[in-house]
Amino acid sequence: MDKLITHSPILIIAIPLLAAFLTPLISRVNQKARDVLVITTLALAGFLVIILARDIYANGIHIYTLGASSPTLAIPEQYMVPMRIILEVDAMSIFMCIIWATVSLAAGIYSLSFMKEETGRDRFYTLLLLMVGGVFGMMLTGDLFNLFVFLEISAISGGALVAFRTRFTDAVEGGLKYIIISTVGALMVLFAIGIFYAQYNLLNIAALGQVIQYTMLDKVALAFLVIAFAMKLGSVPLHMWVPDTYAVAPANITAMLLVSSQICMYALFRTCFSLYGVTLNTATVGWIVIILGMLSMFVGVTMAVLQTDIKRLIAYNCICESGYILLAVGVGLAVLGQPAALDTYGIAAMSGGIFHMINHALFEGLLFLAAGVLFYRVGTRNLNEMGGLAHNMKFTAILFLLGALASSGIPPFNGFASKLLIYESVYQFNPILAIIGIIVSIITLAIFVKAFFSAFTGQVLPKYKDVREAPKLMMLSMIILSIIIVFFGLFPGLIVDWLAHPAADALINQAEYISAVVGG
Amino acid sequence: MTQGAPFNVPFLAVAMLIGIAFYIILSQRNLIKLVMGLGILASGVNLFLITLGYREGGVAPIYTNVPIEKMVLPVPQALTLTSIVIAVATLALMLSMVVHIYRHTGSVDAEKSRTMKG
Amino acid sequence: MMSKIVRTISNILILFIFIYGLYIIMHGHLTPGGGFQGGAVVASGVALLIVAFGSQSIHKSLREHHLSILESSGALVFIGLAFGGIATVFFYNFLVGSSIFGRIPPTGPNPGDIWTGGVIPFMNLAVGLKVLAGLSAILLVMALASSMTEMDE
Amino acid sequence: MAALEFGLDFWNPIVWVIVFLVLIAGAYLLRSRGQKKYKKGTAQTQIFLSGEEPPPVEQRHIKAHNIYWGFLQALKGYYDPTVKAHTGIINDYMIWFTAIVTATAVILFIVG
Repeated sequence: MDKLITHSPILIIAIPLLAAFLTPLISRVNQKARDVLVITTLALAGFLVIILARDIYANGIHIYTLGASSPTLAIPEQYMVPMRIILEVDAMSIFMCIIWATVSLAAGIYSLSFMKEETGRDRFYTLLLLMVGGVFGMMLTGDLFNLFVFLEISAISGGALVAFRTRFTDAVEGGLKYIIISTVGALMVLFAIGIFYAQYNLLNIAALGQVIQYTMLDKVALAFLVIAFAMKLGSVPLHMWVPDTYAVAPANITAMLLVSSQICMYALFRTCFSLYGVTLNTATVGWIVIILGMLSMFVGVTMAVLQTDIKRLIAYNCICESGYILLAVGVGLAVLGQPAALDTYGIAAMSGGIFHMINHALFEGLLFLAAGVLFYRVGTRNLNEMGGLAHNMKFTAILFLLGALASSGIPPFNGFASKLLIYESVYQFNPILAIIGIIVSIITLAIFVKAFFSAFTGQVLPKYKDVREAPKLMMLSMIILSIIIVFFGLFPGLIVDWLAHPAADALINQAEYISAVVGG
Repeated sequence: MTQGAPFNVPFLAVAMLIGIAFYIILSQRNLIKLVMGLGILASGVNLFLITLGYREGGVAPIYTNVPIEKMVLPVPQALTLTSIVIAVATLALMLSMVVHIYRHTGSVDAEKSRTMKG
Repeated sequence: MMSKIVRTISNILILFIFIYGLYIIMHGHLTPGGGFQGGAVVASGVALLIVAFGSQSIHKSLREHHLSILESSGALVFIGLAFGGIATVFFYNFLVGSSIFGRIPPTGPNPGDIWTGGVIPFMNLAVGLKVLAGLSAILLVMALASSMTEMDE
Repeated sequence: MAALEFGLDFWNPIVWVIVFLVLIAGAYLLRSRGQKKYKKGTAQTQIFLSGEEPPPVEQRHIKAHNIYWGFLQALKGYYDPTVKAHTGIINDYMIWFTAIVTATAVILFIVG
């Protein structure tokens, strides 16, 4: 068991990758076995995440050096700095892993039924598992170049998955847009990594964080990193690919892409907090993040009002919700240098934002999955053509409503708890930001009233007389997500204390992150 | 790294490549040209990385023909190689998507072939 | 399908290209090169064949799904070798000191001892397999796709 | 365990759920006191539109693009340029990216 915990960081990455290349071979033998393999792999990754999480919350940061003679030997004997690829797992990384494990398991179960009629499913599952491995890698790595590699792995597999149903023109277009913006963003990240390497001859985040100076070149690198990650997480005004991509991808892939965007948010926070830390002018960078967040909230929700494509509408709402996270963590970043302010509201804002991250992934994932059910049964994403579907799809309607209410911040669901935490703490930083946040939340409710009204309510339209309820596996994956949503809504204090607060602490505590690798 | 005119030439080339690439990406509506621009951007970044590996007086890290003290650290080479591999994969994926777009819409123009906006 | 001269020359040339690619793959731990470079050289040989003989006739003997099996097995071997070291650490070079590729390389100028490197030659081989299969599949599929559109119009 | 605390304030969903359930029970009590003596399937349960025939189902349902028409109309000055900015052309996305990177770098240089 100890051995398993020691090796679990790499196993979480390597097992999905191994399974990814096993699927094409196995699906030649038996299709059923392939499906079982995919779900087992996802469940196994989730299990490893849980045992690693227990260890990390008990014993602190966990490092794993690839190829060394011992996993914790970060710096080889004759060297002064870490040379090998190091995986560094702290409470923040494992928090992201929990999100990803949950959503990818739900999406995997969903795709068993959703992708049934597609051809070339062995390639679909290969790409899906590659994406799972790539995103896990991004969360667990402690090395900047490795971050770039895993970013590209998840981008390539994600782009291919978006365009998987090549018979739809818009799917290919969405995939192309996704892959182009990912490539440009990733190359800019690589350029910034080159700048770091030129100055410090280091690639490890912790070792770089120890020596970073915030010179002129570091500022250029910071601009590239922050904006490249902001583009990949879909923050306004770099958000325009989000609705194009999310709307056309298969619904399960959209739920996964949503989390893979959040990983870029994680990478952004990692850059700002663990890499630069207090060396940068926290007020400036904090306000840049806050402004990106405010713009995302406002433009995202107002653009969602006029959408008539259900998945585009939810995609714009995603932009809006990620704005909340940027706002909350930006407030934490802006007061990073002031311990008094950090104690009174900074940490609370950050735990609110981080709590909102998991809520965001869960309820938006649920909404996308429910919208996917509509597409699967009705054959359109256009809200103008829908109506009265709740008569035949009662459970889908209830689950969609649950996701919508959670997203709009209606008590007692989880969205309310995290948004309340954000409002309460941001209000002490700047009251106007909190008030705008509340207004945006109200408009969020309005857009979901529109979506729910036009899709589900009213008398059943004659052409949808024979529409049936969602298939069982799709229903199962949606129910998994909704149970977690309700649980988080009823016990928010538990989640904040157990998961969100340690993650916020881990981000703020740069010294601990550095000393885990460099020592001393 | 010594500050002399010849040593800055690669960096000038990097700046030119990235500049050309961004010009193409920003101005060319033809999707094939856009993908070419991305290829040039990747080459520019790769050239930047490989230039960082240069150390005056160092020898290429090939194990069979060097006295060991003079070897440069092969990290930038490894990075460049990885990034080339990734660039190959992305370019192939993008080109195949462009082929599909051309099949569907009969155009490789970013404006004419788009189906979504707003 | 190109002229007879081209086809004959490429028939001769292809052997040299393949041998050179395999040489680069197998000497990856000694000289510049390795799995990716060698695989790319071999795939360029496949590209020569596609140009000379046309994608349709190549497709008769070289199918994508065979290539995809080859590619998956290359990746599996690579990850399997990485897993082989898990008794100590993932990616640990467990063959060093053993009788297979286990010698310690000599320092200083020397002609190169191929029996060194531990798992690295095997990993090069696996990567080479994956890259040659993957790149050939990409080239083949793209050539087929473009020749099909020509036939449609 | 369930409660979130912020200084003096707190939020306890369990209390909220209990209050909500009590209110639901009250509403149900009120509803159960209502009139039960109507006949299903007759004119008593049909739509009444000044004696006219109601329109077919398709026309009765308000389409999605008509919802919030007033809101969109009132904010036309904001919506027209915003929608125009979402061109759907990948080059424009890249122009935004370049512009924002430049702006951020300039801000970081000037402010620090």
